[in-house]
Amino acid sequence: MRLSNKKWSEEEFFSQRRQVLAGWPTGKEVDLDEAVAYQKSIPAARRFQEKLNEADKKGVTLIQPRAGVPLIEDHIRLLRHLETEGGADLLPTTIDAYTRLNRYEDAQHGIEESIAEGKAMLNGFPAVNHGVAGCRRVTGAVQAPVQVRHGTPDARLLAEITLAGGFTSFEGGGISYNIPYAKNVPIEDTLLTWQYVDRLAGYYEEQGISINREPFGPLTGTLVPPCVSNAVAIIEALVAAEQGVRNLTVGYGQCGNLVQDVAAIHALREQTREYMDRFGYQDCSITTVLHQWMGGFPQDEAKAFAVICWGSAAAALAKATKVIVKTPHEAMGVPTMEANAAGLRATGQLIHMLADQKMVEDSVLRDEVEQIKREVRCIIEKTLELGDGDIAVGTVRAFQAGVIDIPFAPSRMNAGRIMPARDHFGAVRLLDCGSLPFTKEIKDFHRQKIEERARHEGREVSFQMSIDDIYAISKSRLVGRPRD
Amino acid sequence: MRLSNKKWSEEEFFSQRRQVLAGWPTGKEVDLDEAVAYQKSIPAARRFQEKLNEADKKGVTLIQPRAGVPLIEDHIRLLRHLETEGGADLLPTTIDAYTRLNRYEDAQHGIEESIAEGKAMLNGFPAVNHGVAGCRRVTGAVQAPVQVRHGTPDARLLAEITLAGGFTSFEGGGISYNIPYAKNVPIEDTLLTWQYVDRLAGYYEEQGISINREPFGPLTGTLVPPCVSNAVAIIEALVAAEQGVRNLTVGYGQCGNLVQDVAAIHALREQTREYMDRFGYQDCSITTVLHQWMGGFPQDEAKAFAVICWGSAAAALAKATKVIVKTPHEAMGVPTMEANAAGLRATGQLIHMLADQKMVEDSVLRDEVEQIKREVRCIIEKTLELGDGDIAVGTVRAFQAGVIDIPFAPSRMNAGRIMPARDHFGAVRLLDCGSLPFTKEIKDFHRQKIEERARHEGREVSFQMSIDDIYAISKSRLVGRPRD
Amino acid sequence: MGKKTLVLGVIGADVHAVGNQILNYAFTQAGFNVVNLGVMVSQEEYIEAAIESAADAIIVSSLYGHGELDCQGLRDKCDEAGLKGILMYVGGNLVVGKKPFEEVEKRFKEMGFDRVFGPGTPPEVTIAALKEDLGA
Amino acid sequence: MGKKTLVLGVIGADVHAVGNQILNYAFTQAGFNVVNLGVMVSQEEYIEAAIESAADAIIVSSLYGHGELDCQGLRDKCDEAGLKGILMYVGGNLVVGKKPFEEVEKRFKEMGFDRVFGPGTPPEVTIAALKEDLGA
Ligand code: B12
Ligand code: B12
Repeated sequence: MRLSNKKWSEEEFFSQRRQVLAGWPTGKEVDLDEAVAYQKSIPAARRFQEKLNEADKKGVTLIQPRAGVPLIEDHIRLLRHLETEGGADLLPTTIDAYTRLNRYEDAQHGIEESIAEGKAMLNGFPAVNHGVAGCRRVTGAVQAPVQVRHGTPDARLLAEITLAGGFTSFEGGGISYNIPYAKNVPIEDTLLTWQYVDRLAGYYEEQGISINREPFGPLTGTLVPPCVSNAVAIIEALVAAEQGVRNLTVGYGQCGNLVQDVAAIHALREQTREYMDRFGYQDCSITTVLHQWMGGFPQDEAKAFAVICWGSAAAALAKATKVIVKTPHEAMGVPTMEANAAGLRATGQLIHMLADQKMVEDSVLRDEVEQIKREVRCIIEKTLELGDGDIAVGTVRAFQAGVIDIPFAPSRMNAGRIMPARDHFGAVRLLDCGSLPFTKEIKDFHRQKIEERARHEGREVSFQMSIDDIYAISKSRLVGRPRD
Repeated sequence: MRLSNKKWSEEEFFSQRRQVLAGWPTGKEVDLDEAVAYQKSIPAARRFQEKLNEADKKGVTLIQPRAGVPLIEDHIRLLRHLETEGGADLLPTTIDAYTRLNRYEDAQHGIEESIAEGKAMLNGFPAVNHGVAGCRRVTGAVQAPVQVRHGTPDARLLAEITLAGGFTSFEGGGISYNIPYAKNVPIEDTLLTWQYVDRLAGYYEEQGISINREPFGPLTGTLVPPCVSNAVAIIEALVAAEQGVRNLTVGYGQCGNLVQDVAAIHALREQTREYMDRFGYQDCSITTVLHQWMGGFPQDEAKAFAVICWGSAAAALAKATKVIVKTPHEAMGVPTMEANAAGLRATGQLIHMLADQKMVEDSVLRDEVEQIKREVRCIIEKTLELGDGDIAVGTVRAFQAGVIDIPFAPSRMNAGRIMPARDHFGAVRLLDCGSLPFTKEIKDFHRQKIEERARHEGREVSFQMSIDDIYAISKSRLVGRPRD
Repeated sequence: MGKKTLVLGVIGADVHAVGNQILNYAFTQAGFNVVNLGVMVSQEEYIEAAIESAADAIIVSSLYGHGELDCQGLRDKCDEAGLKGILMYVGGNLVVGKKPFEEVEKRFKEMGFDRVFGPGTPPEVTIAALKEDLGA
Repeated sequence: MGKKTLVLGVIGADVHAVGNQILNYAFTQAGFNVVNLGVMVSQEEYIEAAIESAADAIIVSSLYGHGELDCQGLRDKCDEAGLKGILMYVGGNLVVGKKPFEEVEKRFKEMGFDRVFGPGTPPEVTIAALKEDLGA
């Protein structure tokens, strides 16, 4: 199939479907008509999008953890704990790393080892192996709606099984679940497989069933400039909408500078809306998610709480529709359910305490919003140009050209030419703009910001700054100063 | 002796001194000349004011815990732990509640019971009973400078012993350590005994020894409007300066609304300077302290961390010179040293992460600063008027008249006519202005703010709002909404 | 049956006034006749007030950590003063530090309190207990 | 004595690239010759690269929690491939969850690693260990 940003016909979709379902024995369990009927039976209170809509209307921020363990009963116990002891508004099911790579044999081995050793030997829930019935046991066992969270380049079978399994939200996208999560997978391939996922979600929508879709905002989670992650989110929203997706949550990973973080969420919401309207998807609902600090965490739990709380404050003041919560175990390993619930309670406390406050829209904040939007516009317009108006085709070429470029990514499809670093106030800027299609004005802005920092630190602008910034958090800093 | 805001003569001071030192056998240990020599031997790095000056110059925020246990060795172990494991920049010695009331017999009993039972039976360090030598063991055992923190209406003997004992900072004042901490002590009495303390500190200053003095900012810690606590801090600064104090740290207890908290610190610093200059104390150094949330805490430790972190954020964004740190055990009891260090580490992480950020001085913030200053001006000018230009005499009359009025205070000397409540955005306003000498404009401002909230909540303005606000934090809220 | 009378106060050298003011308000709202002694109340003051008002219960708060020292002997003094069997509650942050509540409860029950309440007990709980114990 | 050669990579299906890029930079700065295989490296790739480059050590990272499953048998395969006794380090977030480091160390030493490093080990520490073990 040739990639283009055009809605797939039913034939194209259903002919590929047979092959997808044959990927693992549990694929046979999926009967789309029955699945639609099952989804229809899920009450509104347990549908992801309904909860988001309600929060959006009230202007409140919902809290959601990450969590997934290999065995069904353990996973149910975990989710129930996060709901009752953590006060999670929305629940996740985080998928293990083998499933993410379609290595279902390895996942099966992990399930068996987990049973044999009596402890988790996989870092998530292998939903494909557990099949539709297994998924329904999970989604039916809790009060809150449940989302699939993963990092899967080819998530077609996972989507089939989990949506039939009663999940009402599905994270990921052709860029955001490729470049940070894979090494050798062509962008073209993942854009195609994610068109399938979106077409599937769109099919459910056509049957009157809301399926929330969420591009993965934080990408590599490490010094990602807002313009890069916002551009990717908007592109993924556009290609998803074309396939019939109607409910999108666009995301952003906290950078740590409050003004920049609030500005990024404002810019993301406004600009996604602008582009969606421009391309005719006015009927799409757009909500936002802020991810608490996605980079390396401090090991000490008290310090980790501080990082968690600062993310909560940013989310609350930005009025993001939801916030994805970290735990005090983040630096160490997959958290216990108690640690996970503690992260949620700290987050809930802060989010609710700040429910009545928001960041004032002063000129500093507004300037930052406009700066981000200008940069995003450069990237997306160039991408459209490269694709002769087709955003999907343009994306493939944009990655080749380094017009879209994600820092610290493992993927060979990524140019890896840009280098981010913090400015004197901790905002993430570009030390090297690589091949990002920026105007001279924008390039000057970044250079000046980094030079201002260098001047204060009495050193030359260099890659060492970025390294220092990566380590800064473990020294309780945001900006990696030379003496630290 | 008659109260007036005039520097005591040496005779007045030294004649009263004999009687003060006779208050408990350890008083005999104090030899002022020897004490001055001892203080001179303390290196700059271990002097409170030096550390504050340095922080002020760099624009950073220092962190300081509260801590005190009955026995010397335990107390030293505690302080060392807070220094090494908590990263405290400044150390405290919190005095027990019997000593605060000059009940040294009871304190002695508490020391003995603590030894007998093998656990702390006093809620702080009984410094008077431990005497000068005991205090020197403490202050000499740690790297950071140590401050006396208490709540003692008559702290003359405590000051004599602890300053001779090598402490380089002393908290309290004639208002702030009376109204929140006593029931029946006339304001006139405490203003006089605190003139003694300030005269003593001033005496050390005259010998070239910096002694930091800190009025207790948060008062009752519960819905105290910034204008009330700022006015009290400024008055105490003025009377202290008159007695020769040269190094003052004025304080404020976090209310929870970020704009109001930052504004309160800005207003406090600016306006203290203004009044000090007006009355001829241009040579006084003024620094600021923000106290993390001083009201009732949530019991859950994860939630307590969130409250602690929000206070840290406010302190950092306000660029307070130091922040007083709470612990995850706050709601339960005097914290273990581990819990105390955890509070410090969380605070340090956030303070240092935000070191490079500050709150933008936009019009909303500026309006709030001006509002607080206007209110404070009404209170202080009226107080001066009542005292015929003498701020000390005026203060006594101001309390009688309810011109200064502290909410929820135990003291019978306090009018108790004002009633605070939060506005729709969580800022503390006045539901009832009592007899505060406000202009019609200011009274209208408060009424409008409270009515705006009532309208949103669909209820009448009433005392129930204040009650709901007091309980709000334990329901993870700042504003006590009716349905919560 | 008429209104029940409660003597309320914070014992010892304790000045924590906020909870006391709230309890006063809540008990009054709940239909009790409250004699509020405020903060820094001595054992003798409780007893005098209870005799004078013919109180049905004495409600002792202690927040500041010296509760153990301050409450010793109160039951005996009540007995001596002719208040034998008067209902006595104690609540707050009763001991120094964070301790398992069971231990604290045991200790204060041994001292003669009928009910012991942990930190942050909401007024509703106390009111329900009072209504049960006093049949009000 | 010439530059020592290290083969570096993140094992298994693990894509955590940041630490790997930083180790690459730090080891190179410290004077080592680094063959960086990046992320998602199979046991076979380590061995091939080590043979080809006549490496002095293999540095395995595992962050994502499947380290136990991914590292099983690597020492045997090295032995079979003629890399008997090659220095082998492993580090990162080696197991699923927060576990006492001693247990983790024991388990990976049994699998044949010469040194095992816990989460967030700074490059200086690894470099010092390498210099000691390789006499570089
Ligand atoms: C950023 C991040 C991501 C990014 C990675 C982007 C990318 N492609 O690089 C994204 C979001 C994509 C991601 C995905 C996943 N992640 Co992740 N991620 C992190 C995080 C937050 C930081 C990692 C990082 O970059 N640190 C900064 C660098 C500089 O440090 P470092 O990686 O630790 O490496 C240093 C040291 O460890 C040491 N070191 C490393 N290797 C070696 C080897 C030797 C021999 C020595 C001596 C030293 C050494 O030196 C390095 C340089 O200083 C960590 C948690 C943390 N550390 O705070 C979790 C974490 C590693 N991830 C985790 C997991 C489970 C996943 C996922 C499975 C999904 C999920 N639950 O989110 C997927 C995995 C996908 C896959 N197939 O691998 C877990 C692993 C759990 C465990 N071991 O129990 C962690 C610990 C989070 C957690 N607590 O749950 N993740
Ligand atoms: C505000 C406060 C202060 C203010 C008090 C102002 C005032 N005059 O009221 C100030 C700053 C002056 C202060 C001073 C001190 N405090 Co103080 N203070 C607090 C704090 C933060 C909140 C108290 C409060 O107002 N809560 C809100 C009200 C509504 O709740 P409450 O008081 O708990 O009362 C409710 C319930 O407990 C219950 N209740 C109360 N009594 C009873 C009785 C019965 C029978 C029942 C059923 C229920 C019940 O009903 C009330 C209404 O809902 C608490 C910690 C906390 N709780 O978070 C510490 C705390 C009580 N203070 C403490 C201490 C040690 C002190 C000091 C000695 C010094 C210090 N270390 O700071 C001095 C004591 C001076 C003295 N002589 O008493 C400790 C006590 C330690 C312990 N027990 O182990 C605490 C727990 C803090 C801590 N963790 O260290 N404090």
